[in-house]
Amino acid sequence: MVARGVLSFSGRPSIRSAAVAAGPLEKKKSRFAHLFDQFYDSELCGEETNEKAHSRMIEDACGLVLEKAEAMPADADFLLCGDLVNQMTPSNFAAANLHLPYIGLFSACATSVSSLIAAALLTEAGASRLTLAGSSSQHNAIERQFRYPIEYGFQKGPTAQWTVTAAGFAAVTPNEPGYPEIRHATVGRSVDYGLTDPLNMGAAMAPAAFDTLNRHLSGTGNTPDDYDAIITGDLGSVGSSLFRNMAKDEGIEVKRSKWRDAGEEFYGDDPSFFAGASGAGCSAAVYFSDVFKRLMDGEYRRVLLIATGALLSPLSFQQGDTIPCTAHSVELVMGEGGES
Amino acid sequence: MIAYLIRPSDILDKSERAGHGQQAQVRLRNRASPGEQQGLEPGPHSWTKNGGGVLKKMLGAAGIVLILSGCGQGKAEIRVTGEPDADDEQRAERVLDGEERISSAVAVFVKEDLLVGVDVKPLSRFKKAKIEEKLKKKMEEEFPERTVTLSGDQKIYWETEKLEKLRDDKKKLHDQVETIKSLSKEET
Amino acid sequence: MISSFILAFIVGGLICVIGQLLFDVANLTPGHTLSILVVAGAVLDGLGLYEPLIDFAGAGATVPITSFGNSLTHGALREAEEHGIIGVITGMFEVTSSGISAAILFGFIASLIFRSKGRP
Amino acid sequence: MDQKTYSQLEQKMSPKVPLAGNLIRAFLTGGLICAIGQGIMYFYMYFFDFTEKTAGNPTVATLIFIVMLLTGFGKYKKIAQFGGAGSAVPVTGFGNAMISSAIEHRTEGYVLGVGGNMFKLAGSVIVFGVFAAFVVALIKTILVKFGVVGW
Repeated sequence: MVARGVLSFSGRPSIRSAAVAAGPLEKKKSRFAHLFDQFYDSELCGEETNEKAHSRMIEDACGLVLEKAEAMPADADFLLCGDLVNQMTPSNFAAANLHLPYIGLFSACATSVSSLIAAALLTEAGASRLTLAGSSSQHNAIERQFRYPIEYGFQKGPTAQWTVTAAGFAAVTPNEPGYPEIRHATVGRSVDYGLTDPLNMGAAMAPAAFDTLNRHLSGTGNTPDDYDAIITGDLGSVGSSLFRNMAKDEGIEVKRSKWRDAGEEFYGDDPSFFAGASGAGCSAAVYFSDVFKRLMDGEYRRVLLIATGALLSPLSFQQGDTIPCTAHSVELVMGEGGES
Repeated sequence: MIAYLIRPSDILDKSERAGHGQQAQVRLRNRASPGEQQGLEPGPHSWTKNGGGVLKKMLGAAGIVLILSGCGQGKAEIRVTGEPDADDEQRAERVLDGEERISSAVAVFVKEDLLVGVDVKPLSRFKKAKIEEKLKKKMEEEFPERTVTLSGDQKIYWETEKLEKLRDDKKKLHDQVETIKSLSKEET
Repeated sequence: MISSFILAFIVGGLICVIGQLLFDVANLTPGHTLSILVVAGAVLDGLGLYEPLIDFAGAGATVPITSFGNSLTHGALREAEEHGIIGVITGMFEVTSSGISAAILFGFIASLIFRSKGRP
Repeated sequence: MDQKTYSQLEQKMSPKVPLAGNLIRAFLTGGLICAIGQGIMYFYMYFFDFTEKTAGNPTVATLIFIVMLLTGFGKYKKIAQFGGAGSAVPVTGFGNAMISSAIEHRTEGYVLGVGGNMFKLAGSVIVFGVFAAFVVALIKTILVKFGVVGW
């Protein structure tokens, strides 16, 4: 271990397959819709409640990932996932149906990466032959928990973000040539810059993203030029530009084309989504469709994924607390011939 | 029907102006010869029954009256109906004429009751309660033998206007006055 | 007639502009904003200003939430006028607001027939 | 970058709320709702025995009925995104708060869900309305008692 919280995986666990299930609006509006594997006709996914729909989406995404990895549910050793609903009941119920050893992880919207890190650790330790890792969010379930009832009329400002309905999962296995490998990871710190506006999450999360980027680069000794892309999770347009500015200010120069943000890109430039997408399903959906495919196609050789999460609850916000944020990063390298 | 809803101070379209102008004309006639009043048809709404022909004839006259009276400007339009005694009408007009903040008023004399619906000018309505109070006091001083009910409420005004049609039907008139009185009590 | 609509529009619109200022400039949540406006309505009635405003603007003053504070205060004051201090308390409970009853009734009916859609 | 510098940067870079536009939209939306209310009021006054004072109650109830339909069909939140306070401040916003909560918590049952959550958003308005009315009436009653003001 070079630096605190920066991990190197000498066993190079692989991401054997990845899948995304998404809601009806994502089918219509997302730029990445053509890469997703499954859609639902309604937000309720044929279930009675939003939370059940949320759970259903997780199960379906897990099924798809296993199918793509040519495996049965019984072949999986662990399920590591999380969502944003109270006590993560959607993930818990999905885990109950999948009958897999399960650890629920809460890193808010950074769970897509924190679950990958945990999966890589289990694999590295030799405890797992196949682990399902991922995260998900369902717009209605999250909105009603964190903000207002769905039908409540509330004017959102230009910094607001739109919680996506999507579940993204990946199957992590011991090293298999020809699949993206997990080389390094940085476990994020909880960073609190004293921001309090829950409708400007991007700005609150940007310092955490920067902290993790900085630590990852110094911990691994890499420079931004070593990556084909540095992809943040759901900073949105506001948070991303703050993040880039912060990095520039601290002397980390990256070409604009290498900076990507899943939240900013998710719905294209549609202004009805304000500053972009957010939610635990946002980064997972993009990482486990677009990024995975580009790695498989050889378009990317090495990428750094930095998923950010705002660790607030409606209670903490109402009690006037600030919004602590975290960011976890994982460095994926496309198989054969990587030297570092 | 529309005629009930009109006040001179409003911005009116052409057909509505006809109605208003006609009302104004009736008033002028009434004033010119108050003694003949009983013989007059209760004017304001009769044209609606007589059909379009009368309406067209009226339009020209109404237009002139309208221009002369300068829609909404000047003194209040005051009508008196019911069963007024000989000089009741002039006395009521005198009291109500002194108030510039009302655009029109209808005073109804029935038995010992005096029912007055006033239409306060839009921009003076903030002081409506005070105007009502002041006018009511004046009316009570002028007609100490009568029970005065005075209101600036639009509904009461519309209803008192309707009473003009009922001057021949005594029973209905009396009933209606009682209804309006109870309406105005509800208000407070 | 038409002037009543115009006055309702202007006065109602202006009260909403105050609300928007509380949203955007004072950075308050809808809950805080509406509570402040209700309290403002109650205070204005205590000063005897809200009833004239209703006379002036009609629905422009009765439709905004401020009128809710006004009608509550009005009920309490009316009772107080008759029964003194005790009236303030009894008046509070005698006041009925059609806004609340209607919202409860239609809210319940809505829960029977509608599901939340949740799409932009 | 320390907190202070960052918050300055954040202030500088975060897009500002379009205040002028929001105010105009709030004015138009709120004004329109009130004008519609005025129309409904005239309807009740003209066709029924309601005076200016008493027509307020059925007008408010009618507006809330309309809001129930708009909320149920998912239209009110679009009006709100456009109108901001223009749709929140009129009694329609109050109705929307209660109705949307009722619909939203339908899944938790009628007693715990609908009944228990209906006032989640609108409750504060009722609480502060009643309390403010109490305080104001009390103060005024005392002032009248001491002859400072009249009713």
